[in-house]
Amino acid sequence: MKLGGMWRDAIKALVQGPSTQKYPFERLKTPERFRSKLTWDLTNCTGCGLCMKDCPANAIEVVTLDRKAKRFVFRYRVDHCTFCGQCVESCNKNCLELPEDDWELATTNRQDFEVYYGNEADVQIVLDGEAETGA
Amino acid sequence: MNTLVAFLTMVIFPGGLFLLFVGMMYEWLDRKLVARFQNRIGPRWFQPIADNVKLLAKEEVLPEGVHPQLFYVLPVIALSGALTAALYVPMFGFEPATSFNGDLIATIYLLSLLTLSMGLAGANTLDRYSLVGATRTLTQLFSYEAPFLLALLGPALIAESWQIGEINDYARDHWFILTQPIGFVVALIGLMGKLELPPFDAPEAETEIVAGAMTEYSGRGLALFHLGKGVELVIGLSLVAAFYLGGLANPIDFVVKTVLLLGFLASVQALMTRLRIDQTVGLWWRYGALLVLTQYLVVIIVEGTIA
Amino acid sequence: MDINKTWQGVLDQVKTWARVNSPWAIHYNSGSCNGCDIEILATLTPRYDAERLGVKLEGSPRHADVLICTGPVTRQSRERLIRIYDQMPEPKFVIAVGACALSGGAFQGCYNIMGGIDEVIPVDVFVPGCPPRPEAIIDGVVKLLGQLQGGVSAEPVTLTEESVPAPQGVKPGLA
Amino acid sequence: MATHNPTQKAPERETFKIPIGPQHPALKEPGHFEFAVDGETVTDATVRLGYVHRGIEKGVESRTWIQGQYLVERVCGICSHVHATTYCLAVEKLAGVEAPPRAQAIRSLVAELERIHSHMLWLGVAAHEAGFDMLFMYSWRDRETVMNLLEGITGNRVNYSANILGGVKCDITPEQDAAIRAGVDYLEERTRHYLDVVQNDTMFMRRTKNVGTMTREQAEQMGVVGPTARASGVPRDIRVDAPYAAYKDFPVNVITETAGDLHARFVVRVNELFETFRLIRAILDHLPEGDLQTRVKRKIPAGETIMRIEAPRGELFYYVKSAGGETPDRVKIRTPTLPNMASVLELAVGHQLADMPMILTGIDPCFSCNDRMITVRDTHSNQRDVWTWDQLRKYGMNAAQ
Repeated sequence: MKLGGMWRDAIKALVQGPSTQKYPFERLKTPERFRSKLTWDLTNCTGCGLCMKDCPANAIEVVTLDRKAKRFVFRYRVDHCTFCGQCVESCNKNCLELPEDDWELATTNRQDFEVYYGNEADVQIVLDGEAETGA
Repeated sequence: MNTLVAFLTMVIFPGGLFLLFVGMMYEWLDRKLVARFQNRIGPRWFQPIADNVKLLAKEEVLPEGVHPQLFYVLPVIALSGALTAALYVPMFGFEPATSFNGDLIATIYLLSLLTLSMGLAGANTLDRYSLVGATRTLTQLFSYEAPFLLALLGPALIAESWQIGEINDYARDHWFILTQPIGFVVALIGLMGKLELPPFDAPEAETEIVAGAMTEYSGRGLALFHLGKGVELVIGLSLVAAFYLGGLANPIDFVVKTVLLLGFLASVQALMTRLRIDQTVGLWWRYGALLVLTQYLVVIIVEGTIA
Repeated sequence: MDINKTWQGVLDQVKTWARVNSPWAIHYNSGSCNGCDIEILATLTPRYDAERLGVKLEGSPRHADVLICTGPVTRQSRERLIRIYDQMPEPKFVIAVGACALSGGAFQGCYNIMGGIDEVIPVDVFVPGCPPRPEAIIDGVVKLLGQLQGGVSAEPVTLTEESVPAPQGVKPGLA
Repeated sequence: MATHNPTQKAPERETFKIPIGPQHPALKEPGHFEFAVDGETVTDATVRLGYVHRGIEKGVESRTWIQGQYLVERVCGICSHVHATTYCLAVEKLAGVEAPPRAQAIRSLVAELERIHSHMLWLGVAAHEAGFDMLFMYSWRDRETVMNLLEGITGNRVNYSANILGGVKCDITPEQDAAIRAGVDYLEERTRHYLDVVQNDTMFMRRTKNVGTMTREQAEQMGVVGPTARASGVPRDIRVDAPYAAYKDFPVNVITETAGDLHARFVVRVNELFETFRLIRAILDHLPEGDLQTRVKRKIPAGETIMRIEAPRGELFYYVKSAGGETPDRVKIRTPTLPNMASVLELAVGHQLADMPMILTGIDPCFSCNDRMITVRDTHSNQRDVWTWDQLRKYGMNAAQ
């Protein structure tokens, strides 16, 4: 039985200084395996859509414009993504990657969350198509 | 001219703005120290100022079912009570702004005004957390008040005066902490109870009753209560320092002694677990009051034999 | 006139400064899995210590400026969420934390889910992640504060009748 | 303040009820409790759950087997890994495959790391409820060590998704091995200190000793599980009773206490940490070599199975039924908080209001685990339904069919 059982910690903390990371002012590196915003590499994609099928949160959509010419557009919704990594596991061609250092995704505008990957021209086609169906 | 001086004492120094500022600084120091004990960086120096300015600029919601006049006036009474009390205390090591024989009693009761207002404010609302908070606040008031008063009367008895200024002068060459150590401890603990600092924060225990009597207050009212507490912290610290730590002769004296006391308070806050309200009451009545009374007896007897 | 204007400007600046430096938060879990909640709590602990930015977690909605919401909105907690939002004094801001709070995340399509927080109350900052790291939550708070720096929109947001089911037979006061 | 004999019901008069939740600083999750108080003494307690009911069991039925894993992982964020593990083990059992030994060992390893994180989290939260913020801050600071390890191994701090049907995603590299050992060494030293604080700090003892005492008989009767039961002297641990994953190769010692009060629950959980440290070292010392995954087909053969796992809070139970398709036919989850919750209401009566958050936290509640069921309550008489053991059995059998 003793009073104030943690006094040693208190004194130690006073002497050694705080153990706080000064985050917004200093940024530490994240571990190598950390999962953040998904990226897509068109080169090997066959448009199989397994990633889309296995995604538990409806975050991925592969729009096939022309399967033979490999014209795919990859639509990714950050706000839906749960960063579970199943799509990376499912992809047989290693097209998908969850890099470790892109986690500062907070935003005041929801529109920022819709990300398109693919050839610029193809993305434009998909976007235009959206506009048409939207109107 | 006299009115101008009186006005200045009330509004600028040591009454109004200056005291508010010092109160906020002491609050910051307290929070910072606790944070450092907990191995954190803690708030920046202007944190209480920003908090209070923000609260003052915020909307004040009038909850349903309260007495509106009481709701608005209680925070003002609380703060003004605390500010008035400052006039009788040797603030910052200077002579008290005004004094009369018996101002010690007046000061102590002016200080209680804050707690009373908080109790009333809690009882004024329909919210159940506030009601429990109010009950606990008042229960605690009745338990710490007597030991705290007794502890402050010890030095007064020896100094043979009821005037804070005189006791302060007397204390300068008599360190009462050596002759009345129990009184010193009880006075400090009583001060913690008065300010509802942990571990005596059962009346506003966050995990049980949200914010106690303050739950329904927002904006200005909350800011005034906060400010009042800061002011009380300074007054309480300077009272204890003046009575027990060899008096307050000059500003340096004041800063050194009160900050030392504050450091002690902060460490107690950090190291202790919150007491239940029944444990608090038990502690003060069973040990606090009795020990001080015993010391009282000893002091009177010793005084009598010497005289 | 001119003096009045300057005075008003200074006052506004002071207000904004105070607001930016003292965001008191209240946290409500409207159906999340706890992941985000423990990460929010972790931002208060020594390693992240949000108090150095002035963030303080308050228990009462009356004291808070920022409502930090986690989780998809379930049918039961929807009414509470609206009530807490209504109890907060102006100006108030909302941060939605986690994939579920943004869109329903993994729970999309479950029968008891109403969708993200912004389908019920207006949201100022969205923090994606499942759950976001404490740093990412701090990043969200910092982005909110950055937005505040530019000045607060003057008009208070009022919820319309249809979005708020009138609480019936509930006594005034908290919870 | 009037004292009140809890066994004697108050005569006809309006009781003063203190609500706790759904938004309340003591609860990080929404749950609604109502405590009828007389002065500061609690005379009756009721609970209303369901604020976090999201319909997960139904949701899993409309998802594929793969997607289902990520949904059940989010039943609870604190013990996400055990949920996913139970689900994977059950599905693997149905599919007739078994994950390779290395995968099983890594599953157990992550589960034990998660246990550390969960217990330290609980230690901090419980201390915070008692108003002991110092212990809260320090235990959470040290918890970051294990969070770092988990982030490094699996790639996320909370919902790790380390599992995949048929194995695990992540391997343990030699560097990680060293990091885990170093982290565990540090934590062991700190845990010893916390044990000392929990057992010896006078002020803290005043809040925990003889509060919320549950006798062994009561514990058995209410079917309490996990550390809460072990604190009352019931040696109940699925890792020992029905070993799963790699626990056959790495036996566990059951830690029990006999006092049954809050203090005993603190001591049991902190002592369990030492056992966990030992296990982690043992697993790292004898980590089997081999593959990480085996293939599981997208269609699972028809059948049904159950799976039990010792979550940080107690026994976690899964019932999985397949009709042979790409989606589950039925998944039933029973989480440890559910049986434990009943004990709170039982223990609350007669205690001080100030002890309520402590007693509530004592069982380490997890509402999001809990809230996949809807409590049936008669709103007219506002009375809790009381079911006899036989009725409950019959109901359970009917429901399972």
